Amino acid sequence: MSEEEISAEIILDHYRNPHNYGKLEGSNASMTEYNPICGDTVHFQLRIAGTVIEDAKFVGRGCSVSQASASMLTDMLKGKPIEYLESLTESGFLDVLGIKVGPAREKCALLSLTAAKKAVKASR
Amino acid sequence: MSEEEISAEIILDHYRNPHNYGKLEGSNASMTEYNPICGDTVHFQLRIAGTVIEDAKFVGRGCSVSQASASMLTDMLKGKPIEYLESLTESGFLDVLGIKVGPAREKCALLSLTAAKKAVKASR
Amino acid sequence: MLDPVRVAKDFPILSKGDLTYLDSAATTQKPVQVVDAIEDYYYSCNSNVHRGIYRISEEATERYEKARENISQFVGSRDPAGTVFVRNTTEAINLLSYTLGRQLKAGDEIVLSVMEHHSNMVPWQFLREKGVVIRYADIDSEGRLDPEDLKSKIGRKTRIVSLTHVSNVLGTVNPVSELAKMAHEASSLFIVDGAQSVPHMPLDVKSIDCDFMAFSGHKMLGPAGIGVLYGKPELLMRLPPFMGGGDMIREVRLDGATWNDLPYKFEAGTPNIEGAIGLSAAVDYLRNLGMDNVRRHEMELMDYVMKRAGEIEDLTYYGPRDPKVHGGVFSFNIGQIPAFDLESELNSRHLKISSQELHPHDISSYLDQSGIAVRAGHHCAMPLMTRLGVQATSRASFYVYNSRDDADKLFIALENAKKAFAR
Amino acid sequence: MLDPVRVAKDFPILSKGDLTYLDSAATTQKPVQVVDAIEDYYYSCNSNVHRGIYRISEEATERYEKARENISQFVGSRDPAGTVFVRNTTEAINLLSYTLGRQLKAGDEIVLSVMEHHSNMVPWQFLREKGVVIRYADIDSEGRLDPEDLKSKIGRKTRIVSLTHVSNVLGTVNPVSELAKMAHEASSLFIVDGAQSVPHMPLDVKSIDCDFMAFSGHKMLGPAGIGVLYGKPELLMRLPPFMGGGDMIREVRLDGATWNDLPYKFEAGTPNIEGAIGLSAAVDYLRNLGMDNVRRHEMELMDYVMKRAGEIEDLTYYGPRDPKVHGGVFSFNIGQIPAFDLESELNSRHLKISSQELHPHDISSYLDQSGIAVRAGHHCAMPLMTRLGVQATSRASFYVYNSRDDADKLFIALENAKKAFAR
Ligand SMILES: Cc1ncc(COP(=O)(O)O)c(C=O)c1O
Ligand SMILES: Cc1ncc(COP(=O)(O)O)c(C=O)c1O
Repeated sequence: MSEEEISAEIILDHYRNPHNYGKLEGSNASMTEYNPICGDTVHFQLRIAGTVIEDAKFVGRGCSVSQASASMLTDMLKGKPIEYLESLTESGFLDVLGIKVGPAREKCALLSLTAAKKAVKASR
Repeated sequence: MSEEEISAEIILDHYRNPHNYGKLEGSNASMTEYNPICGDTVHFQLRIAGTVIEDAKFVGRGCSVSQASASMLTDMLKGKPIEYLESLTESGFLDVLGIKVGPAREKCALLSLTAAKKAVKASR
Repeated sequence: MLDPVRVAKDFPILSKGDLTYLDSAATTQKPVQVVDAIEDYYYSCNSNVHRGIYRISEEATERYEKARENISQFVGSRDPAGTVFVRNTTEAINLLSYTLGRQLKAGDEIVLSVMEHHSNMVPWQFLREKGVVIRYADIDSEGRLDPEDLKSKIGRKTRIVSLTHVSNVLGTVNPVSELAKMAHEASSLFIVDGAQSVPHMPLDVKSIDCDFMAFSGHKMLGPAGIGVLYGKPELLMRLPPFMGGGDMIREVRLDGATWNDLPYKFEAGTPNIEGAIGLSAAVDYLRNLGMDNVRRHEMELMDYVMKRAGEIEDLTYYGPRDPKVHGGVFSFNIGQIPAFDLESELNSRHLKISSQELHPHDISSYLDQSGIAVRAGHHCAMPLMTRLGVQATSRASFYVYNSRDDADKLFIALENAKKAFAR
Repeated sequence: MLDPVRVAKDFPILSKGDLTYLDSAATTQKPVQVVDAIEDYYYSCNSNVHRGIYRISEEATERYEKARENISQFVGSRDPAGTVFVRNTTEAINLLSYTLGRQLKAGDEIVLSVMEHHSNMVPWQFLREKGVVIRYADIDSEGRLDPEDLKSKIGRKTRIVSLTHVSNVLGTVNPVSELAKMAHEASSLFIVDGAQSVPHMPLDVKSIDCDFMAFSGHKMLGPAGIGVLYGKPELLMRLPPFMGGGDMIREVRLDGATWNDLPYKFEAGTPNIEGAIGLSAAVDYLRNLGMDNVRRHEMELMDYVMKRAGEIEDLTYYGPRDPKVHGGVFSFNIGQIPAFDLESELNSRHLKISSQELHPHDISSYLDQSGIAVRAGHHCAMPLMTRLGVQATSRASFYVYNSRDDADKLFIALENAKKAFAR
């Protein structure tokens, strides 16, 4: 399997069995992002203590890319300083996902990152 | 010389020495036509007696095609019944002129015919 | 009869064999005949039209005006003065909304339908600002325009009825002649969005008796950047101009201007000359196939597609079941992804999406891996998506170069997609 | 240095050798590089942009957006969001007159000049209907914008100053950076009609500091049907949309819509994708020649043309004598055909036209017989014709593929024309 194929498998795994799906108890930063073009939706929830993200969960609806990337992002953020999220760029996150998404689906892939960043900003 | 070249020579002759140029005494039907695109102008004058065109003259300003065709039209109409003018079609007149004019100059070639027809109509 | 395999040979992008193109409702591929006509223009008489007194400009003008006549005849209009070249269907309808709109006042009504493309919706919505009311006719359960509902929406205050001839999502073929009668009986203008009909069926603006019709070159084998607004000349004549500039004027003074004759009054600035010439070549190509054959081919193909679709579990498709009133557009979903509701989702214990649901984006991406191009999304018809209760659909659309083979490839890949994404 | 003879080899229509093309101010010829780029698009990835989730649509989108970036950089704009694709200069200015116009009220003033092309005049005249006042700056005896007169026309009520960068009749190169300062000091917007400058000289919208600039692809080796409205993004952002439809929306509901981001908000419907790609190839071609070289070549050519013109009796030409402020446009008359006055003509005893006068139509027709293409007429600048006291002029316009040889052919043919028409 090529790296690209491995990435695609990982995406599918996350899509089939999303990590950290559901309601986050004690969430103190959350945001819903919506792509009007396809209806894809991600509601991202964070529990922040001081400068650290203690926990992250999401719920959502949409294509495999939008949902799997949200699932992966929850994994990535747990226990990390807020700074880590803030410095995570769009292209950096796309690199982590490892799949090639065309311009039309980039927005889907970035839905969760946008939601997470906005959640932090709004909680300030 | 080809037929086309002969026609071109005739046009040039009429342009250099227009027939029936000037004021028509006793004119009872006249009209000015103007092409805004190039400014070409023909003022056509007729003296009509009953159903016959007794005399025709013009004055004008413009390119060789517009002025020569006016000159030729005065020759054609003198002594003819009004009917002759009325039944003279645009393509018929262009045939008489015998030169090929592109779409952009057709309007110039037809300026005098339009003026003559309108003059008759307006005199009724 | 039309042989799609032979037709496809005229399309270099298709004859390579690695592409199953099923997105012709978005834009069609171009045959060599069209591309060659454009190239020939560039290399033999490229120049600006209408005012040049030299050979190649006269030749360019002649080709441009012949293109107008040819396209005009193709839709049954005898007077080329009623054929205005625009960029696309969208511009044609905006031209109407701006010019007709100036004559409307608060309380006047415009009737559309819920199946309209955004291009036949947003330009009219602009007029709400001045108090114009937009009313929408509904569809029935098979995606057909509901005639009773439409009748109830047309009334004393209706000034414009603007409807699509063929829906780009449902495929529904609307009975435009009847609709024209309905509109005219109410003393309303009747406008047809022909973007999906002119390319696909024999059609005659005179027998439809529409007042205006809009269509796009790029959806009928022609280039992008060129489209047509057909209008009854006596109606076009009475409209104010849309854009100002070169060619559309007769005379300009510092304190005002007078307008040129039809159709030039509506063609400001240098037109897309090569676009018109390319579209004319496309019309020649289609006429050569025979529009009756084109329609019959698509009807037979849709018949087959709908049969095959019935064999796939969890596949829902939209639009009329009768291929006679269904164009070459096949919109579908696998499973029905329910609308997202945050509260209920947060409080449920498990994922609300079950195994059989497949998102249109995923379908489209998956099909792409097999070289099959279909569209996924709202197809510029968001209000229709809402009406159907879906967020998006997948859409496979067929044209003269598509065969049963292409349909087979689609359905085989769909079965595979279902397996690949199964949870 | 630019070698026009080598350049001409890239243009099949010119390399046949029977055409001396001197009408590039109307539209330019196309090099194989541009035509090939269009053909390559048709045969490798033709599809609709922006929404397709399949390979060729993604490829088409990428080429379309790369074209935008490329063209954007060519005029010195860093943010492609400020580059809106339109049909031509005319549409760009109409877009502005419709959208900016909505924010104007009775008594507001727009300042133009008497040398404007109809495209930068008629769209603004539309606004007189709502009480907007149009003021025109005059020119001096050499056809230069009169700075004092312009200053006197700009005042407290000026909202928009819209001027051509280079006159398509006089060739005058206007000092647009200074004009921008003048307009901005009066808190007015400044718009540049770049139709005759973008193709012919190095240029930077940032250093000009114009708010908007309009230009056409077909005048810079690109296809017709594609043009650009450049705008400062922060200004474009605040404008209402122009046309409604697909692509320009974010969300559509039955009762209204919200707009997409820049530049898409202004690109309704399927754009001229191949047009943008062709224009981008034209920009590559010009960049490769070097815009400094293009300008220098034209300057040298004009210097030569004006010298040769001085040798021909009865030839009058228009515009600045200094080639540094004179673009590649050479407008002239042979003799001065006086205005027609019916009364005096009827009462005179002889023809008022003397031997040396030659009508532009006759010049153009005669030159055509030698394969030389020049334009004759008002060049879409009727008010300028009135200002110059002529009904029409002949115009020879030069570009990258024209050499001194072409100029020589022109002047030899003109001498012959004078003999042929002599009375
Ligand atoms: C100065 C100027 N402005 C505007 C235009 C109009 O350009 P287009 O016909 O491409 O819209 C032209 C070209 O004729 C021009 O020379
Ligand atoms: C029914 C219908 N109307 C209008 C349009 C808009 O066409 P264009 O994008 O060419 O303006 C389309 C195509 O997308 C369509 O399918």
